[in-house]
Amino acid sequence: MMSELLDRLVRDFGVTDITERPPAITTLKVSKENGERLIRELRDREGFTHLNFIACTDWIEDGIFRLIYMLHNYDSKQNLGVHIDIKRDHAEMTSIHTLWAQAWTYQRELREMYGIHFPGSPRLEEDFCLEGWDAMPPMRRDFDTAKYSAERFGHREGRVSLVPRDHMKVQLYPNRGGDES
Amino acid sequence: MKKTPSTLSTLENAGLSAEDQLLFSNARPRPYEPYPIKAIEDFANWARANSLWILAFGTGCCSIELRPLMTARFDASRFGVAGRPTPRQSSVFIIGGYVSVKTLKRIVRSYEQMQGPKFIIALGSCPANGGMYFDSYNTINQFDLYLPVDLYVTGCMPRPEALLGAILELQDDIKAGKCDGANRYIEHFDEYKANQKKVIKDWNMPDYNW
Amino acid sequence: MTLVTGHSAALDFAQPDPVDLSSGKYVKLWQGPQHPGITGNMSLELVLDGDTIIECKTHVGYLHRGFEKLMEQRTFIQNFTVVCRIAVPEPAFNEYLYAAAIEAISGVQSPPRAQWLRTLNLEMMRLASFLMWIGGQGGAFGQYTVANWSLTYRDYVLDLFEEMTGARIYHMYMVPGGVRAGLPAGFEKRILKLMDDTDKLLDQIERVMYNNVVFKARAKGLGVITREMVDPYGVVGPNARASGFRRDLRKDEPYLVYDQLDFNVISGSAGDAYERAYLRLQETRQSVNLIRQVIAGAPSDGPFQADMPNLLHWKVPAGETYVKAECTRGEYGYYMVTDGTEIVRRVHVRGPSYTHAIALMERLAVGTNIADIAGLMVSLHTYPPEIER
Amino acid sequence: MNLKDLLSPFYVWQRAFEKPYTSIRPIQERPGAAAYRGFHINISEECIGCGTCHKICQNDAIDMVRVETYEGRSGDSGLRPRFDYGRCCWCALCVDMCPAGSLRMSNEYTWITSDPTEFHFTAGVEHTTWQDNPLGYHRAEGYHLYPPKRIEMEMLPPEVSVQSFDEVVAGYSEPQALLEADRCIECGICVATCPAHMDVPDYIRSIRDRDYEKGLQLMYRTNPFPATCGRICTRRCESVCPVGIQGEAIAIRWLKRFIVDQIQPQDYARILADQTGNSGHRVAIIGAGPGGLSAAYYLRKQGHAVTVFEAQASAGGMLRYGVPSYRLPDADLDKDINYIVSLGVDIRYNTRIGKDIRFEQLLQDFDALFLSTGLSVPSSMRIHGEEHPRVLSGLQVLADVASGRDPGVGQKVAVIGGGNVAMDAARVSRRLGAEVTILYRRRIADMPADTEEIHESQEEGCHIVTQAIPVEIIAASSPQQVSIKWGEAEMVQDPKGGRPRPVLQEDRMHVETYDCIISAIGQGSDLEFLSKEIQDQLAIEWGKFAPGEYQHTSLQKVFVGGDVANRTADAISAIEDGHHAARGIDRFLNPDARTHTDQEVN
Amino acid sequence: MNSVDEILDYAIDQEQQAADFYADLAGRAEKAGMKEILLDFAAEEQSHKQRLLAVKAGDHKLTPEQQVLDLKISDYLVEVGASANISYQDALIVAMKRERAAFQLYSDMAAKVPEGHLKEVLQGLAKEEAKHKLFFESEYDDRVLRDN
Repeated sequence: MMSELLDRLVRDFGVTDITERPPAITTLKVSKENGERLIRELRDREGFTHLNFIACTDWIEDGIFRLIYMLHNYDSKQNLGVHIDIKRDHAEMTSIHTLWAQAWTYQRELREMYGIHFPGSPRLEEDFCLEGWDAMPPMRRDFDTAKYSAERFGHREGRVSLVPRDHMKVQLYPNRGGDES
Repeated sequence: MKKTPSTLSTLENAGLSAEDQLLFSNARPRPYEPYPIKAIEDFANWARANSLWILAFGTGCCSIELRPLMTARFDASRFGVAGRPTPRQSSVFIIGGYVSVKTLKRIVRSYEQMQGPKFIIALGSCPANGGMYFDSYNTINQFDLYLPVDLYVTGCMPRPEALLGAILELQDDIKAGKCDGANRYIEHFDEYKANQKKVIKDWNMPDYNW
Repeated sequence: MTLVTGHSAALDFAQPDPVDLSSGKYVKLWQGPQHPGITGNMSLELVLDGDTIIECKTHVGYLHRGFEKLMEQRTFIQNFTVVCRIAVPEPAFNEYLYAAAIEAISGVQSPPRAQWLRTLNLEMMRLASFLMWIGGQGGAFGQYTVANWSLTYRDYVLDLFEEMTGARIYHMYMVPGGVRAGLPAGFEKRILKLMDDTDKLLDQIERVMYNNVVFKARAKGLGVITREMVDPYGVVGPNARASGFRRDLRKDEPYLVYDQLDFNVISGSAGDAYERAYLRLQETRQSVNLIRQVIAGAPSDGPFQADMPNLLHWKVPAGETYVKAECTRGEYGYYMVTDGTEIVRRVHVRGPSYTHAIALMERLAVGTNIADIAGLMVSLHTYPPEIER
Repeated sequence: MNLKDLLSPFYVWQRAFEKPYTSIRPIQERPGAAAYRGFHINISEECIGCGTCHKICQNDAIDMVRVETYEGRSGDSGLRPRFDYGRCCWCALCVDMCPAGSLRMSNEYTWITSDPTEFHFTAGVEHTTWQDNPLGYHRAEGYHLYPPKRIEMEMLPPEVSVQSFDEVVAGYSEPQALLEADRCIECGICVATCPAHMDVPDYIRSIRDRDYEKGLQLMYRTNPFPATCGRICTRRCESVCPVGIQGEAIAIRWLKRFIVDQIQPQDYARILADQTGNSGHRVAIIGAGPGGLSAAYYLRKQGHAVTVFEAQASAGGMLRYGVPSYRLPDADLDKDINYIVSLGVDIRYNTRIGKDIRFEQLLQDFDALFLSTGLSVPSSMRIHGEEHPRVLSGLQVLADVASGRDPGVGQKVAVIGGGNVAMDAARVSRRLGAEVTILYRRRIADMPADTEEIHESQEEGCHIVTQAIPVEIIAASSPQQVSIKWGEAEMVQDPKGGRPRPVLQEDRMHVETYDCIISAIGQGSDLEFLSKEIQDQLAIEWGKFAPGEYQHTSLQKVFVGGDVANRTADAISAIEDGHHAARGIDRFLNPDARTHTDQEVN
Repeated sequence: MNSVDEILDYAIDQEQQAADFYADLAGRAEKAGMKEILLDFAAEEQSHKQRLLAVKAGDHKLTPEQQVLDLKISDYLVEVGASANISYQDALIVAMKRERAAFQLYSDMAAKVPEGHLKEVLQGLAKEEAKHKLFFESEYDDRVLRDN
């Protein structure tokens, strides 16, 4: 049954990269343009009535954000992950807040954590978890949280740690071993 | 009895809108001055030590151990400890572990609303040196930069017994007149405020919450 | 009483127009984050008409620690200690799901004994969590005696956790590949004794709290989730079961050893706070029963950890997975993406409170009496730390 | 609403008569559980300061700090973990990971202070009330964060290996090597112990990254004999490997070998890309063993012209003439040597200093000299009848076999000695078809030979007779045979301490006849090529040189190294001597230029 | 030689002779390293002599009853000559052999005299020499037989 469905999705929505993943999910990829339509179809026609979550993975090396919409069909107990790649430098996606009540919350989160825009999504510009945030969206891969924390919050002074291997070299054989080149 | 320092200047309250400026006091806080007669002060400290009312504001993970502490098994009530829903009635603020920037703002506000003498117990690693979240972009690493801490309790999280131990220790310290955190805050008010404002970016409240 | 604004129908997700406060007819009230009626730290921005709520906005983020970011800084084994902190009152599910996600991607199979011990740990967690929730629900309706009982019993469960895992709250027991230790000597005897006592306690709680006329009067009809609302609002777990759905991941998509245990999915129909509360009481009993079954079925020897590579620099192969488990509040899930390095690429934690405490809460609060808001919130059983992570 | 509902709350009263839940003295009466994860305990004596706890700690809660008491211990960095309880989350990963097993946790948990900087302590060094607490968390049996067992090495079965001189050890396959390399915890304790200070953790990491070319480059930084050392190194690194404390040490030697085996000789030049300039200086090296050639390699990289004088017909020294090919095949030795030679090293074979060229001549002709002549004179037992023609020296037997000559050991052989030469001579004799008895004056545990070699020779059918002291060699009835008289020994503890000494039991003597007796009780240096005056200037102790820092001697130009100048007398030490001498020679030749490649003390 | 003092004088003289022997050898030794070692040997003999002088003066008592470990190493080694280019191994053999000969001498003499103080002194001297022998044999065991 699943294969029939997938065949149809390939035909009608041009989905690609269909992958079975352990323990029991299927992921597929669809274009940004067909995304909202596909998800609506899955919810209304195919019984994927449950939206588990919306999340995003930053593939900075490819210049994309990969959105994942995880859907579940309670009757057939199928899990379907819909991947939608959007450009990092033009991070925008169609809002699905009319499909599920919790969708706009996820979209608010993605807006705050990744800077992805969802036109029309309610309360999108409100602070979600952060307050008065003045740096790059923190979940982006190029945001260095350790550096930010050290600069803004500091650490208690008085701690020094030595590296055993380097310490032993200094103590026991300073002029030997691999030469630095 | 208490005299107002003559050098008292006013607070700027720059974070408030013009109309809100009118709603809040701009007076600087004053330190608590002990009763001139030692016996009276000692008696007051004895009374304070035996009625530690904790502000019911669980600020992080560690506050989950406050519930066992307050219920039948550990029964903190017998040590004169009670939870209060409002800062106005509380004398002890328990910082329950990590403090996010957003919570820090509420902590500062709640703390300032508490009536002196007031005390802060910080639980766990996080307030001491960042703990598990030392590299998090949203939690502060040294709580004592922002508010004065009277006692630290180690653990992640500290058990109710450790918490009880801290309360007993706090009682002893209060009776000995050693807990001067609140006065430290007033004396170094500008430093604390600067540290608070360094991390709380949308400062839209009065500089001191009377 | 008529609503001046707000949702026209249950399934209209559009945001209500903001209430015009300038009329002076309505009062805006902030509840939390410093408020005893709120579980964890959340705040509700309420607009009241008299003592009736006409608008509710939730504000979260007071407990945001950036876990998902922190996990992208740490190795796989290091994260094992981090994840339990995501849901403070119920950390074990995080541990299990984190381990399960890694095991799914890497193909590591935890040995049978580890699976039984994990099940035991999870059911003990469920029991402890429900006992805490009972205390919270009792407290929200002014019944502090019950809270004193149930929290004490929760503490007894924590004592057992301490023996089993070495810690009361953050057990850090379910390591990827298995668990960290077997059961200490005499553990079975002690837990069975506690289960007998807990049964008696639950009977007493039912009598004192659930039959209490005040509790009934306040909880019945409060915060009704209709059958139609369940899927569109992403309602799961006891909240969905109380509205008539027989959905339980332990049965529907069995994990660990749940397919070898004998239990039925409990469901109700009324969908109100009382139904949810009563359903949770039954599930607490069910959990006691499951613990007895696990103790009887768990093998007492054999390995409890799979043969693992060196976890200090383990490179989990590139992959992606979503694993889920039925926690006390419903579907708890871990979505994980790995890229073949020593550090995870992305973890998304799906906590049931995310939907219950925001979209659902904002909807259900409308029309509720201000005095019942804490009771409503508790009856949805939400944990803010898992919302904002 | 019914009456029952109205009355039900009053059931709470039924509990009024029950025993209260409340813990009367909670702080005193509730210690943590037996396995509670409380405050840290470190047994500092057992700790080796490997820093693995620091590495696994996700909270950066552990610092490694100097504790002077423990500095200078073998296999110990002298550092100890210092905990920051402003960071710790009591996960006990440090305990689980601790390879020494010195770290655990007590079940104590209360620490209250007004000063947050107090939460720093060096467990086991600073006094804590919980250090001696027997309860608390420790790693459970059967739970590991890294595999404690080594990947077993495939070897020829002894009944097959004894048939030929084929290499006994198969070498790891790639999957095996990856698994074994994975076990490394990268502490780097081994680096200090390795005489050549090879970058062990780094080249093991290169295996995990499957970047074998990088691995080769890393090895050549400190050792131009990786193919050789990958087979026959005495691997002191493994003896201090922390993983070996509670499990089996990482097979560092086999991993080194694995990397070299992955690379073809013709690719060396491309991968290593060694630059050899021309400094205008000429250096003579006496002895083409590991020490001499190691010096040659690094001197060539520094741009000096190198001439090596070798008495034998081939290069390699003991590696070629002392180590049998079933342990080190010629092809692998040649892999190392050929690469060194390919950098433009001029080797003069069959040239014996003192006979073909005078040492003084070299002193005159070259800018610097490196002596690495090794130990080539077999020690004498000094017992009666030793000069019997059927008493052979172990070194000679090995050299004969290496050169393709038949040493003529016969069918029944006795080997005297317990070192590697004795084991090799015995195993070579087995391969030549002889029945072999090894006579050793002490116990097996006292044998200086590698335990593996002892084990393998036993497997191959060598009969080891321990506590057997030879007292006399007696001519046998046939000139092709020889008899040995030996007495049993009792091990007696010397009251002054030290290892027990064997005492001959004169009432328990044996006489046995063999086709030959191979004496392999050690070897000494041959310094006859040096004139008395020069010997007097070179500070020779116990027949060995005593070089200074940078391997120099009191003769300005002369540097020494290898077995003839160190106490350990193994290949890896010789290699390091050569490397270090090259540094010394470079400093000597370029006293002003800061081209020295050695790292200054920072 | 039948009085105790005579015996002791003889023994002291013997130690002096041994010291002279090593000093002489050291003077002729070709290798600088061996020179030092032989001088060490001479010093060792001098210390033996001092000990016996102390015995004679009554400051120190011989202990004929004590057990001395006999490693029996020198017993089976060949005699070596004391040449100028003597090796360390051979020097040790020479020393062991000398101590062994002295030990034998005193033992034999002790066997011939009747029970009494004299016999005890001779036995005590034999034990002294046995200790000296052990000193050199231990050195041999540690150095020469190190790898064996």
